[in-house]
Formats: sequence, C-alpha cells, structure tokens
Amino acid sequence: MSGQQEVELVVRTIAQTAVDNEKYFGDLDAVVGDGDFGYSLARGFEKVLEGWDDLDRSAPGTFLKKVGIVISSRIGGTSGPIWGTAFLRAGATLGDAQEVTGEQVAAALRAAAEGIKARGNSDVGDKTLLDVLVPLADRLEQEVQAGSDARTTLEALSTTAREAAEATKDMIAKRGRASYTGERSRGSVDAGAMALAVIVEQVDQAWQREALR
Amino acid sequence: MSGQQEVELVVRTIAQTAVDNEKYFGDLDAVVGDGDFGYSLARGFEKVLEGWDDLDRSAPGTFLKKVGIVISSRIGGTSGPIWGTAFLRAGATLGDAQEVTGEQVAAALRAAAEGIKARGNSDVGDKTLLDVLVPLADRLEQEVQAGSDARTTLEALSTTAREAAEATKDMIAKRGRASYTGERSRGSVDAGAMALAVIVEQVDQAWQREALR
Amino acid sequence: MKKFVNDPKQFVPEMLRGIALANPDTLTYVPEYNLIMRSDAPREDKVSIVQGSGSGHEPAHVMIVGKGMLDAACPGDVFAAPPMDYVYETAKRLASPKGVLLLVNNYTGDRMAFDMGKEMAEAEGIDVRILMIDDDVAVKDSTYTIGRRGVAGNFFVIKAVGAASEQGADMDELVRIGEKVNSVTRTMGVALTACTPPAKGSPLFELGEDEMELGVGIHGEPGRERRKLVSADEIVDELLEAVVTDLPFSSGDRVALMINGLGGTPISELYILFGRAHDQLAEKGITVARSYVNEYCTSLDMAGASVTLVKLDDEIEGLLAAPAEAAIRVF
Amino acid sequence: MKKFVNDPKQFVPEMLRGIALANPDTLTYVPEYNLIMRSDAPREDKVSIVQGSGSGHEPAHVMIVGKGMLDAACPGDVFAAPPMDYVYETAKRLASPKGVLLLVNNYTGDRMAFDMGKEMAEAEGIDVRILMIDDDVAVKDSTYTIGRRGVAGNFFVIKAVGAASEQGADMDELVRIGEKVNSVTRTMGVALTACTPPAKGSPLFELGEDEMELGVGIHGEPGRERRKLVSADEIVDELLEAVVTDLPFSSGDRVALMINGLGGTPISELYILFGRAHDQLAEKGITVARSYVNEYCTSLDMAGASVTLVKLDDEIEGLLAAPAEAAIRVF
Ligand SMILES: Nc1ncnc2c1ncn2[C@@H]1O[C@H](COP(=O)(O)OP(=O)(O)O)[C@@H](O)[C@H]1O
Ligand SMILES: Nc1ncnc2c1ncn2[C@@H]1O[C@H](COP(=O)(O)OP(=O)(O)O)[C@@H](O)[C@H]1O
Ligand SMILES: [Mg+2]
Ligand SMILES: [Mg+2]
Ligand SMILES: [Mg+2]
Ligand SMILES: [Mg+2]
Repeated sequence: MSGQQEVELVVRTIAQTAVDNEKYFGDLDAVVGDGDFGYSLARGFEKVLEGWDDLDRSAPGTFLKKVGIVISSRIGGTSGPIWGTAFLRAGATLGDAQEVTGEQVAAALRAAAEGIKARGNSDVGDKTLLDVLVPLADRLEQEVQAGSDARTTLEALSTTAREAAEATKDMIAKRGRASYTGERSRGSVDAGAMALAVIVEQVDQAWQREALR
Repeated sequence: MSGQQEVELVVRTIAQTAVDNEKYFGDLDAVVGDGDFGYSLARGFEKVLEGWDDLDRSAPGTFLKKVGIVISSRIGGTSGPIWGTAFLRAGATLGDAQEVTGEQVAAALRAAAEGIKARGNSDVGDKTLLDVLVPLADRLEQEVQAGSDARTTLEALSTTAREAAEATKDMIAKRGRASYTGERSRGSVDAGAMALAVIVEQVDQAWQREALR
Repeated sequence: MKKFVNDPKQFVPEMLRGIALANPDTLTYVPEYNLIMRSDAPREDKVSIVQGSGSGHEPAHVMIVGKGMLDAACPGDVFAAPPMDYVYETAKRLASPKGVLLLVNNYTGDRMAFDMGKEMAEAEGIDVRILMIDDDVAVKDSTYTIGRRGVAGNFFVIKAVGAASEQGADMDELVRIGEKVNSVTRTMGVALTACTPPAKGSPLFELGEDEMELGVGIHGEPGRERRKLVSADEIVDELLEAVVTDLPFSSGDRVALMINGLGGTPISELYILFGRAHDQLAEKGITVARSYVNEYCTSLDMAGASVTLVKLDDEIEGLLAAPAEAAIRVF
Repeated sequence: MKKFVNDPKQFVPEMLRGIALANPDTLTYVPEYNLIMRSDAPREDKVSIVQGSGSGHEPAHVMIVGKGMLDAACPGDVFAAPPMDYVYETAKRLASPKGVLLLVNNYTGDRMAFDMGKEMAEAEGIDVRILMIDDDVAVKDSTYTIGRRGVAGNFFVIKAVGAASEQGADMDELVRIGEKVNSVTRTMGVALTACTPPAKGSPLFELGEDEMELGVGIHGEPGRERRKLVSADEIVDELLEAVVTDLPFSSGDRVALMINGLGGTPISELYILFGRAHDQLAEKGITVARSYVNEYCTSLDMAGASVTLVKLDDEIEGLLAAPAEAAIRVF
C-alpha cells in the first residue's frame, strides 16, 4: 500500500499542521487546560522539520522511531511523552519492512494507542486524543477489510476523526490537566483530540494533492 | 461681621464638602498626581466632624487653630501640612476676638496663603491651591472695601474661586507631585485649587440656606 | 500583553541566563537542558536534590537552588514539564554516590517526563529516586483524576529535604522525611485574574470584574469553581476551612502558615490575608509557629494567593529552621 | 478591583498587623501611629534608623525593619506621607542617646511631614537628623520641581546606613555614608500598567494595550513620557542609558545593579531585564559586582520595573555585603 515516500508525506503533513495550528491548538487547551499544547506541539515538530534531511529513512518504521525520539526529547508537557510514545510504538510495529500494507498501518495505529494508554494511565472515554485515535484504528481496519482504496479510506478516516473529536465535547475529562475542573470540562472539545482530527484532515488533503500530480 | 456661629458654619461646610467629594477630588488628583488627595482630605475632615463637639470654641481663632491641629496630625500626604498650616495661621491671625470683621477674615486668608507658601516653598503660578486662595483674599479685600454685604461678597468669592480654579488648567505644575510630569500637567485643573473652589461654592450656598431660616 | 519579553520562545532561556549572571560564584547554567545547578554539585557526601516542573512558577524552582535548598532545577517551558531528555541529562550531571532525589509535583506531564528520565538514568547505573508532591486540597483524589496536584506546599518538602541532605541524610532517610512533610502539608488557592503566558499573549481565561476562581492550580488552569468576589477575610476563611478540615488540623497543633502570592498580587495584600488566617487559626486553638508570607510558587502574573498549612513536629520544625541560601538574593 | 481587601480604609492597618503577627519575636507594632519597630530598639549604642513614606511600596519600608536594616518604619496611608504626628511619635519612641536618623524620599509631602515631626521632637530634646534620598533620573532638578524624587535606590542607602549603624557609627558618620551612597545611586523606571489604590478602586491612569509610561515614580503618578511598548531589550537599553549617562557611570566602574519590580511584574521577567542590563554594562566596561533582582520598592500592583545602579567603592561594597535580616522571611 505505501512506502517511505508516503510515510514521509504523512509525517511532514503532521508536522506542518502542528506548526500552522499553534495558536488554534493552544486556545483549545486554554479552555480548561493551561494553554500550552499548541506551543509544545509546534516547538517539537519544528525540530522534526529542522532536522528533516538528517533523519534515518532506511525504512518507514525506522523513520517513525527517529521522529519519536526527536519528539520525546524536545517536547515537554504531557504531549512530549504521549506523542513520542505513539511514534516510537508505531515505528516498532512496522519493523524494517520497506513497504507497509493497510493492515500494518492499522496495527501501527493500534500500537500507538496502546502505548499512550500505558504511558498516560488512560483509556477511551477519558476525553483525550485516545478518543480519536482508537476510532481511527477501528475505522482503518474496517476499510482495509472492505478493500477500500486510499482515497476512500482517507475520506472515511477524516469523517471519523472529526466526529470523534466533536464527541469529546460532551465528555468529562478524567485524565490530564482538564480533569481538575471536573464537571466544568464538559462543553468544550479536548485539545489533543481535535488536533488529531485536524491532522487527519490535512493528511487526507495532502494525499489528494500528491495523487493529482 | 461674624462670630463663632458663622465660623462653625464655614468649617462644618468645608469638612462636609471634603467628605462628600472624596471621589471627585481623588479623581482630579489622579490625572497627573497619585489620586489620594480626596482620600486624605476626607479622612482628615472626618476626624474634625467626629471630634466636633469637643473642639475648643472659646473664640473663632482658637477654634480654627484646634481644627488645624486635628488636620495636621491626622491628614498625611502634602495636604496635611498644607491645610493644617492654613488653619493654624488663620486662627492665629484672628487671635481671641469674639467677633471678627471682614478685614480680619481677609487678613486670615492672607495669612493662610503666606503660611502655605512658606511651608510648601511655593507661590502663585505654581498650579496649586494658592492659585485660588490668593485671588480669594484679594477679592475679599475688595468687597470689604466696597462695603458689600455677606450675600454679595460670597457670590463674588464663588465666582472668583471657580474662575481661578478653571484657570489652573492652562498652567504647568511647578510644585507637588504633578510637577514631575512637566508639560503634561497642562490641560487639567489642579486638584487642590478645584477643591477650594467647590468648598467656597458650598459655603456660599450654606450661608444662603442659613440666612433663609 | 503587558510583559517584558523579547521572543516568547526565548522567555525561559533568557530568564535562566539572567539567573546565572546574577549568581556567578554559586550557580552553573547548562543552556542545552535548561539546567540551573549549584556550582559545587554534585558532592560525594550528599544526595543531590533536584526539582523540575514547568516554568512560570518563579521563584520556584530555578531561583531556590542553593545551600540547604535544591542542588539543581530542571524546568521545562512555561507550564510544560521538561522533556524527559532534560531530566536524564540533569540526573547524569547531578549523579552523586549517594544518589539523586527528584522532587516532582504531581501532574501527568511531570510524572511521565521524570519517570522516563529516571529510567534512562538508571540504565546508566545512576541511583535515582522520585518523590511525588501532592498538597492541593482543591482536587479530590478520585477516579476522575490522577490524584491531587502539587502546588506551593512543595516549598516545605524542598526545604526539609534540602536541610536534611545538607546534614548528610541518606536516600531512604530523605524519602522518609519528604513523604512525611508532604503528608502533613495542605494547600488551597484562589485566582482573582487569569495569567498571560508569553507565547499565548492573552489571558488564559476571562474572569469578570466581580469574579474569582476558587481552587486553582499553579498553571493558570481554571479552578474548581467560579464565584462572586468577596472580601479578603471571607476568602481566607474559605481557603483555610478547606485546608484545615482536609488533614484535618486540630486544636493543639503547631503549624507553619504560608500565604503564597501567585505573581500579580502585591505583598501588602498577602499580609492582610495572613493576619486573618492567623486570627482564625488562633480561634481554633492552632498555633502558628512559623510564618511564610511572600511569593514562593507563582503562576506568572496571576493575581491570587494560596494558603498552605504544615503540621509541625520537632523534626520538621528543626529542618524548616535550618539555614538556607537561595539564588534570589534579597539583600 | 481585583484585590484582597476588606475596608479600604483599613488596608494599611491590617497589613501592618499581619506583619507584626508574622514576626512576633522581633517586631513591635504601635497601631496608633502606623509604627513598626524592632522590639529591641532603641538601643543605647546605636543610632536609630527610621524610614517613613506613603504605603503601597512594600516591601519598602515596613517589611525591611530588622537587624542591619531599619530600626523602624513609619508609613502613611497608601501613597500619602504619614501625618507629622506619626513622625514625632516615632522619633520619641526610637530616641536613642546616639540620635535618630530619618531617611526620607524627596517628595513634598514627606519632606514637610518629616521636617515638622523633627522640629516637634527636637523641641523635646531628641537628637534628630534627616537624610533626603533622590535617586530618580527621570526628574531633572529644575525650577519646575522640588528636585529629583527618591525611588528604589533608597534600598542602598538603608542597607549601607543600617549596616554602619550596627557597627556603631555615630550620627555624623552615618549622614556622611548615607549622602555618599545617595550621591552615587541613580534609578529610572517604566510602567506597563497603572496601579489601583484600594481606596480608589480603579487604575490611576489608563495605558493602552501597546503603551508604556517611561520615567514613572513609585506612586502611580504618570511618568515623563508615554511611548509605544517595545521589547524587553529595548526598554532596558533605554532605562540603562538614562541612568548611566546621568552620574555618569563609566568604563572601569564597579557597580551594584538592581532590577526592581513595581509589584505586578513576575520575577521571571525581571531576570530577563537583568540579563540584558548585565550584557550592556559589560559592553561599556562596567563590572556588576553585586546583583539585586526582586521587588524592593513597588507601586502596589503596577506592572513595571526600575533599573538602579550604584557606583561602588570599598566602603560601600563592604556595607552592602554586611549581614542583614528583615521582617520578610523568605525561608
Ligand atoms: N493521561 C493522558 N493520556 C492520554 N492523553 C492525555 C493524557 N493527559 C492529557 N492528554 C492529552 O494531552 C492534551 C494536553 O496536552 P498538553 O497541553 O501538552 O498537556 P499539559 O499541559 O496538561 O501537560 C489533552 O488535550 C489530551 O488530549
Ligand atoms: N508645594 C506645594 N505648595 C502648595 N500646595 C501644594 C504644594 N504641593 C502640592 N500642593 C497642593 O496639594 C495638592 C495635592 O495634595 P495631595 O494629593 O495630598 O499631595 P501628594 O499626594 O502629592 O502628596 C495639589 O493639587 C496642590 O493643590
Ligand atoms: Mg496544556
Ligand atoms: Mg496626591
Ligand atoms: Mg502544560
Ligand atoms: Mg500622595
């Protein structure tokens, strides 16, 4: 299904989206958090972009692990360990295969989610980015089983992510800084969840642009 | 012209006006000063009103001196020494006469102004309450020489005070805290000058009310 | 944004550099890892005491590095735990034969960064222990949270552990002391305004002119409840009640009382709060044996304050009274 | 008004009471005259050092009463010099055979109150001297003013005179030292926001979101000039330039550098200013031998800062380094 080039497109889009949305993501975190999420993410992915050419790209899995190391060593706050773990686990799942299948990508997403759960002592329903990431992995598995093409799959993922992110609005935060406000955390979307949704949409669009060329 | 009763009316009106205009006088001082003038004056004259019945009223002059002592021991800032000195000097000028003439009142005002000048190392033209007090003394002398009655005199004094206070607007402050702002002190009236004008107007009105009874 | 700031991204590094320049004889600054350490650390005969957390809480922790206090501070960016790398590098540089004790306020990000940094350091044979601080009574320990937060009360853990380590205590002893102090320390805070992180440039939340936010943490995150602003006395009474009933503190207790400013409140107001708290405690038969009124752990420029009580015994009181020096020189 | 306050008229008394309660062993409070004094003052063998001024400048001066600093502080209400009576009663209570030295910031109200209080005390045979402090370079000494104002630099006069008096210096010697320190001390300040006096309940003046006020005093009075807000570095450069060229300070000088917060600015920002000032001085060949970064003399909750330089010689440096204790206990 995809190789190093596609993985690079995805990672570059993630990084660029994080940098471009620094203010938006920060404002989301300010509602019931401390407002630094956008800043943390932007600073970390800036580093990824800065060191882009020097990243080991011998295999997609290796590449993702290197990105994970940059992130966890440069991003502070909760997001450094969380996002770093996600990239490290996803990379480890892909191993050193040169080409990765849809199944493998789904497994990588699943592994990232499990890594975050372990690292954050958290689960689906806690109002975190897991509430988008896990539905994403589920949906990807479905689309792969249905034999959907890349376009269809990415569109489906965009819709799933957006809906899942919006759904965090009605939840009470049980993990992270937002949880301290208890009942008051209801009524606003989770910053991490929404960031992930925006990222998936951007990946979808980037993929379309590349396919058009 | 007047005795203890009239002096008490005047002092009580001054005190009440200071208490009633705490906020207004403070706001005037905030423009180029530090905003405490209304507060200082109100706290001091509150003390005068509180101890009203215990003030030595054996003669108008003695009474004024006692008021001056309360003021200078209870009012801080620049206004304590300035207003305290004014009352002390005015009282001293009246001596222990039971009835005081218009000439004597004019002399008392003049003495108060001289006391302030000495205490404050200041003069007419420095944009302080002296720019109202000195014209007041001048005008009173004129009215006394012209043989005007109390009503006419007080009306004339009201007009003089208001005009003189308004005229401080175009001056540059050369004394007091306002002087630190230099050229920027131009464009707003001096707080002490305006307070004195308001007081004279209130005395005028109180006198009218009392005369009507 | 009414701040003295150049590039907001350089806010923390420029501050740290200033601290180092102001204390050339006693402190060393390692810019790569936001590390401020005593120039004479690590010492063979002393456990190294380190605290890290997000920045924005100054003087905690970068300005209380000094004899009898911290050996090093390892801050992240404003309100963000340091990356685990920084923790790891700090532990390496502070490695003493007696070990490195990491004091950590209980927040998700800090917990994770310090756990991971510790693992990395241990892999290189460094003896590292973590001591969690969680004195905030505003957050009840429930399934909804990862437990109480660590707030201004961390000062007392630092002070006690810092003093004991100076006297030669070993790691187990320090952990025992730190846990004991933490277990008898309780804090509750209130915000009158939201703070403005330099990189955000605007207040984190909006508080009406007549509102206050009760039970805030130290990161500008909103608190437990928004309420009408009331008098200083009423506010103290409420904060104190939450603190006193939590441990609980009771008649006959000797305590340390801290009124901590959150950054934008002048010290004059803190003493007004202190006077009232002192009266209320006296009424409950609780004796204030040690008084702390100042800024200890802030949220940038937030107007607000927190009340901390520590239940004293002879050991704790002795450690709190021990001499200490800090990077913030007042005289 | 985002303040911890009960009755604004009780703001100062309640603060003073808090200070006394926090320092029961070392301070005595005389409520009738806003007097905070060392419990062991006056001493036979020591000139009593007293400073008074309006309140709202805390920790100056009521919180720096202690060994090696002030023997007493005699504040007025917020931003108002104390009534002369308070000065007189303070002088009486502090009367030592070696005399009473009154340190006074040069403002009309303070000058008058202290002059009159001094006269009253002298009439009772007490030896009283006044030492005026006027370190503010924002105000040029001209026919328009009563001379420069006394601002944050007064800390250095207090510290030097406090140390010398502790060492037994007599009145003439103290006046010589105090005048010398004052003559080599220069300060310039900037405000980013106006302050809110509790009795007024609203800011003293309005500053736009992108404006700053250069050359402010310490009473919230507007400054010399309103300007567009610029970066921290640019602000420091301007303040420093005004200070350096005034004395002037020049290459080869050793100085004490103080970055003083005006009340609402967090200490993190002050260290950013400090770092820049330090660099700029180094470039001019001026050596920073002593560093002071904190709040020393504030304007309530004003966001802002001032830069002070003191030209050091061996005598001044020794006195500044002498031990001192203050009512504000940080540890
Ligand atoms: N324990 C956790 N497990 C998984 N995700 C979490 C956890 N805590 C927080 N998050 C996610 O991290 C986001 C906040 O990240 P960030 O602002 O960096 O953290 P903080 O400032 O609270 O340390 C939240 O919106 C949420 O999606
Ligand atoms: N040197 C002076 N001589 C006479 N009047 C003065 C002098 N300085 C100030 N004043 C008057 O006092 C008023 C301010 O009083 P106040 O607010 O109590 O003083 P401050 O707060 O500056 O100590 C001014 O408006 C002015 O009228
Ligand atoms: Mg956050
Ligand atoms: Mg005034
Ligand atoms: Mg954070
Ligand atoms: Mg005043």
